[in-house]
Amino acid sequence: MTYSFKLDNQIYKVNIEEDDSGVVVEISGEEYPVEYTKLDDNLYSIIINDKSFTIGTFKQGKQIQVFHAGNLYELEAISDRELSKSGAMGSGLEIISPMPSRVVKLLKSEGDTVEEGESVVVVEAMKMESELKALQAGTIKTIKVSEGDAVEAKTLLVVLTEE
Amino acid sequence: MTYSFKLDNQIYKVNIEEDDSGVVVEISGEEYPVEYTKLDDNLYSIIINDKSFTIGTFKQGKQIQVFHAGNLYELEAISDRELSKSGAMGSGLEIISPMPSRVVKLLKSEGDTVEEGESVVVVEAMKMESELKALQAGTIKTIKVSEGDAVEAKTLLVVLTEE
Amino acid sequence: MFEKILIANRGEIAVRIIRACKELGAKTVAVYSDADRSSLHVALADEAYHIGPPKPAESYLVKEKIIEVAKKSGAQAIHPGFGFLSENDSFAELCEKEGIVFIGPTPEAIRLMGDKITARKIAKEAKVPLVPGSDGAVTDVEAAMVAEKIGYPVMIKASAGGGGKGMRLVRDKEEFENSLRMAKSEALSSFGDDSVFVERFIEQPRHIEIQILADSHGKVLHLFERECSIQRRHQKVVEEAPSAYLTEKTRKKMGDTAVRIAKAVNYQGAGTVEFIMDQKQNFFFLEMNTRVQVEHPVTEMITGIDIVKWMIRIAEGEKLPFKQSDLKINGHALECRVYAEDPAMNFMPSPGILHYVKAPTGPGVRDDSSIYSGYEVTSFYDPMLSKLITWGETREDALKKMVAALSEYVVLGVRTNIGFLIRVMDEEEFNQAKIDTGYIERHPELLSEESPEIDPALIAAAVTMEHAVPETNNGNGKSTASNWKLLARRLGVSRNPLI
Amino acid sequence: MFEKILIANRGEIAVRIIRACKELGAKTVAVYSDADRSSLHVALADEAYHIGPPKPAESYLVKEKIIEVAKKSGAQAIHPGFGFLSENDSFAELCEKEGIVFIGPTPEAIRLMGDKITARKIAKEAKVPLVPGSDGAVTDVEAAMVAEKIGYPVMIKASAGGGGKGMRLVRDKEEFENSLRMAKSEALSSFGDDSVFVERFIEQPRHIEIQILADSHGKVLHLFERECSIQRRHQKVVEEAPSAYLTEKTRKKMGDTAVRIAKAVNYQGAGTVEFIMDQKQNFFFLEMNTRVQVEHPVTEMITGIDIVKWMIRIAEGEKLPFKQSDLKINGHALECRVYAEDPAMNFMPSPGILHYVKAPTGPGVRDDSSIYSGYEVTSFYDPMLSKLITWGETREDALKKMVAALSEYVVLGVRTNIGFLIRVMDEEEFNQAKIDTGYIERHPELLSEESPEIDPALIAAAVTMEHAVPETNNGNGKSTASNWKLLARRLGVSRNPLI
Repeated sequence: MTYSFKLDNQIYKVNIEEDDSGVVVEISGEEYPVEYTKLDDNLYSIIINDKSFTIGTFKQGKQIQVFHAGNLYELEAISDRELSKSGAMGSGLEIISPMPSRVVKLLKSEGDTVEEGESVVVVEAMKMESELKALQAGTIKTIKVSEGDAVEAKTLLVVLTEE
Repeated sequence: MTYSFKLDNQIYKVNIEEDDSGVVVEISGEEYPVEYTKLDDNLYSIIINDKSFTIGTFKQGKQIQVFHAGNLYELEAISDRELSKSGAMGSGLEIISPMPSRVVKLLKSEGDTVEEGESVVVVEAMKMESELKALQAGTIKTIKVSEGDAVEAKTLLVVLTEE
Repeated sequence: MFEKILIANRGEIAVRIIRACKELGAKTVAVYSDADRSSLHVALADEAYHIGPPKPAESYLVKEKIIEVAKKSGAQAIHPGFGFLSENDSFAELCEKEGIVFIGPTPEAIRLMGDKITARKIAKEAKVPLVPGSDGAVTDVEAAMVAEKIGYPVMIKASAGGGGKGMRLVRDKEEFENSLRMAKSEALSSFGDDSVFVERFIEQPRHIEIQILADSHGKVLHLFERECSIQRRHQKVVEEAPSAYLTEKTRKKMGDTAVRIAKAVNYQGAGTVEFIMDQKQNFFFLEMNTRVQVEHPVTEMITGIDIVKWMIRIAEGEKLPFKQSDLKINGHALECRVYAEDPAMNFMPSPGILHYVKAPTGPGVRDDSSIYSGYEVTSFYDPMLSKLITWGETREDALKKMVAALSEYVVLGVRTNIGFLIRVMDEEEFNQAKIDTGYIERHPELLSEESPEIDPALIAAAVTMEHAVPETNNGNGKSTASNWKLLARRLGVSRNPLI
Repeated sequence: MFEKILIANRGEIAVRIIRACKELGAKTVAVYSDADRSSLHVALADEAYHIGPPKPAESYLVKEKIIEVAKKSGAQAIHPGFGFLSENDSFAELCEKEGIVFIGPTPEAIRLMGDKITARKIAKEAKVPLVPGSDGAVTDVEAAMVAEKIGYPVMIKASAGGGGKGMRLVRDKEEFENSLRMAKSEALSSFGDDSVFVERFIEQPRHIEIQILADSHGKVLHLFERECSIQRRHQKVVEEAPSAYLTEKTRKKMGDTAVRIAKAVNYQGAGTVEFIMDQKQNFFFLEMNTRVQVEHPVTEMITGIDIVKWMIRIAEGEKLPFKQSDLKINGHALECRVYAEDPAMNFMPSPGILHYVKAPTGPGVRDDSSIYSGYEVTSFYDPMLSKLITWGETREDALKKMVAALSEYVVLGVRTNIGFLIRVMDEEEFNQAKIDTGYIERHPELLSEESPEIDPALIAAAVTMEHAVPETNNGNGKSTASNWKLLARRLGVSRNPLI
């Protein structure tokens, strides 16, 4: 099953599959062998590549809170329908600025091909830099901004075409 | 609402009523003003007559576990139907030995009237004495045992008639 | 011996006091507002009485209600905790009048130390050092002379001032006249009063305080110092004992000074003398808190003295059985205040329901809290969730234990400063105890996680989705076989990770 | 410094060791059986490896599997905890051979102390007192002479014996010949061997043990005694430090004796020398445990020494930085072992799922456990749920704190001994420290609550029924308006007690 989550205004696709040999999770092209058990209603023990994590989670509707090592992550589960609605959150072929920010660096040029999960643009907001990634593989069709540009939330930055 | 609970093979009737002035619980003729709140799924803070109790409970089907001050109480909720089925557990008008035991003392004689919750027979089992109480008010019709008798579980000890 | 004690407070300090009372064999009486029926202090006390609406002014601060409950329940004494009525001399007086013991100093001592000007005066008389300055408003000429005498840098402050208005930092002589003129003009336009005073400016000050314990028979002891230099918005966040900075000589001098000022007001009970300290170990009196303090646990951990129990025993008239030379510092203790707040948003409070809480445990870990899964943090009271305290043979041991303990904490439902605290504990300057009250401002990089480990979080989110009960099951035919398999696993065999 | 340590254990001691490793900056590797995937030690470690089925013989006791995981994970050292491989000299040897540090004494020391006869021999050579007796099988005439020499009462025991067979207590001279004949005849019929030995009978013995800490540079220290006289089925239930019974003189003598025996086997690491003590403070060597012990926390609480961390540091070659005279007893500590067992049913284990757990917290309370709400206590391992430890300035303080802490514990799902422990803490003889290994047998009244407070329990049960979701809702029209009102309250407004 594939889930899409919005976290800090970025969208992440997480694929979780289970077969006889166990569970494998794929995030942005990276595969993790995962083994998990529920300790109580809100606490999971997750072993990823022999590394042990104890992670608290709380789900209320589409909102999921995850607590790990002192940090709270507030995620929103995005349905495929919402994801494919172009514009609002950007389809897989559009890279949209998640919040008012400044374009720090363009990592790709028009015509470049990108892998799913590859970083395309670096933006800065609230003194923090974030990398915006391609949600699916493709070729850069248009780059609508330049380095140094200040952009509003939900501005279309880059358009890709499918390969 | 009235609930009947079996605890250590004795049956207790607990009546809980709520009106604008609060909650009142009645057990064996004694009334308690009660004020309660749930702290989490298994923990109640109960204030009875300004006394504060923190009590853990767990319910699975008819079984209710209650934990208070180091002691675990294992109760069974008895439905009215089961309660009125004569024989097995004793109707309100029969007093039955809950387990193999010895009759230590008869507190009433035939012809005496008893209140609901009043002790009628003292039995001893596993080195512990228990008082068997009348489940409803009435008059003692027959006493079927004498002090010192050893009785099996579920032996009919005393029969009452309704007033 | 008191048989019954009323705790006129809420939250973790009420819980702390209730536990101390139980250990002394006294019954406990809790009071609670509408917002606190589900608070832990109510659950833990032997008796509990409702005293009104959530607003403190209508419940916890209403002296008459507290006294009424004390009388109704038959409590012989009242422990006020901190905040609320703890430094209210008229409440202490009312208790006395009603024949109920107020567990704390005399109304007189509270009054004297509660007024800043009186307190400064008493300190001066007791030869306790104050920040050098003009001791009140001065003329321009006097101001110049004072500045010359105390040495630069100096602060010029508006007498009527506040909020930084009419305040000027002067680093050298040449700037003085000009700065004085600007400060006065600003003071005049802001407050309609151009009078100013001059004070030495303490660079990179440390906040160091001395814990006092005094019985009613004239014995006054100090329980060494606490350093509370890590502050945000002038509120302490991390405290420790002992201070890693003090020399043994300064420690002794500060202790003696604190005892002197406590004796000057015939102090009894627990109290704290707060000092500001410069980078040369010069210290200056700030104020005396005439109550138990939030950070008292670190002192308890290094001395083995239960401060709250001794407050009660002192109120019972008991003599302190130990003398100053019996008291020793044993190891090192740290306290982190865990708040429902967002460090990345200027420490904005984050009230809400704590959907889940898992507190750390283990040797040397003490968690003074009153939260639990399901507890609601309201905006009526301070958003402190817990005081996490660790003890170690050395500062480094206590510090590593704190990192491990903070990392074990799990809180869902509200934002907390736990991640921030972990980053402070890992930060180099803090590790070297190079700290002062400007520490947090100097380290904005600690306010948010630079490179959060998001992949485990995303995996946990995906796992949670797999286990979630389908939100609706309205017969639209969308439930897949996979959904049902997942639901079955969740309900029945979730404990076996292999299927 | 070890960068990574494997913990070859499970349950609370694995959790305890993991925390110590974290505080020393070492990464931790957990191993787990099928039954332990959901155990806390797996969740808390940095890495976790599955090692087989629930049975210890197929997982935790398989030396090769442990070594394999150590190599795979790159762990440089193994901490064995207690039980399992902790006193297995061939495992310690295997570690050595494989170039992995075994955190404990040398294989040689484990071997010498592991064999009872060798251990007695070593003790004797080191002039450590043994229970006076015949030192092996004797003829009838020798038996009589030994009995005469050591004084009555004496015990005659079958050399091949066990389980009380062929055992006779002889209180005076006149009974000796007859008892000897009966013991021999019973021994012959039970074991086919009528050889017997004679030993002094210790009346009302106390179990007192000395904690040893020795580095690899020849320094051997003792951390004073623990008293563990409260036992059921020869297993400790309540432990304390110091013993309220020892004089300072005996304390010193026992400490010196324990150091002597440890030195005799070139001991290093943490170990415990166990003694039996009579009512005149005479003590006799029982055995030496060459590992960390369940009850080590009480010693940590009164000395401030973290025994587990020091075991690791010693294995790293670090020297003990303190000397015997630096060590002081500070206050008093108690430990209660909380078991899933039914004291009223002869302490029968009570495995099952812990539907709910709420552990006590607060100053001076330490809960070394590995349980949580939802954890399953299986019958594969020891049913210990937690070690609850309290510290106080005096024994009375620690004791009252223990009562308060035990009273705060909530465990649903299995029977526990918590109520029993509270009754022990409240019992007069225990309060006066008039204890010995027969204490529990002497106090059958403590096994069950005499007059349980059932009304609050019944009220709680009724409240629970009121809040319960209707079990079935199959449209039979029986749901009443009242049911729905109750359900609505449960779902929506259960936090408001007034409606």
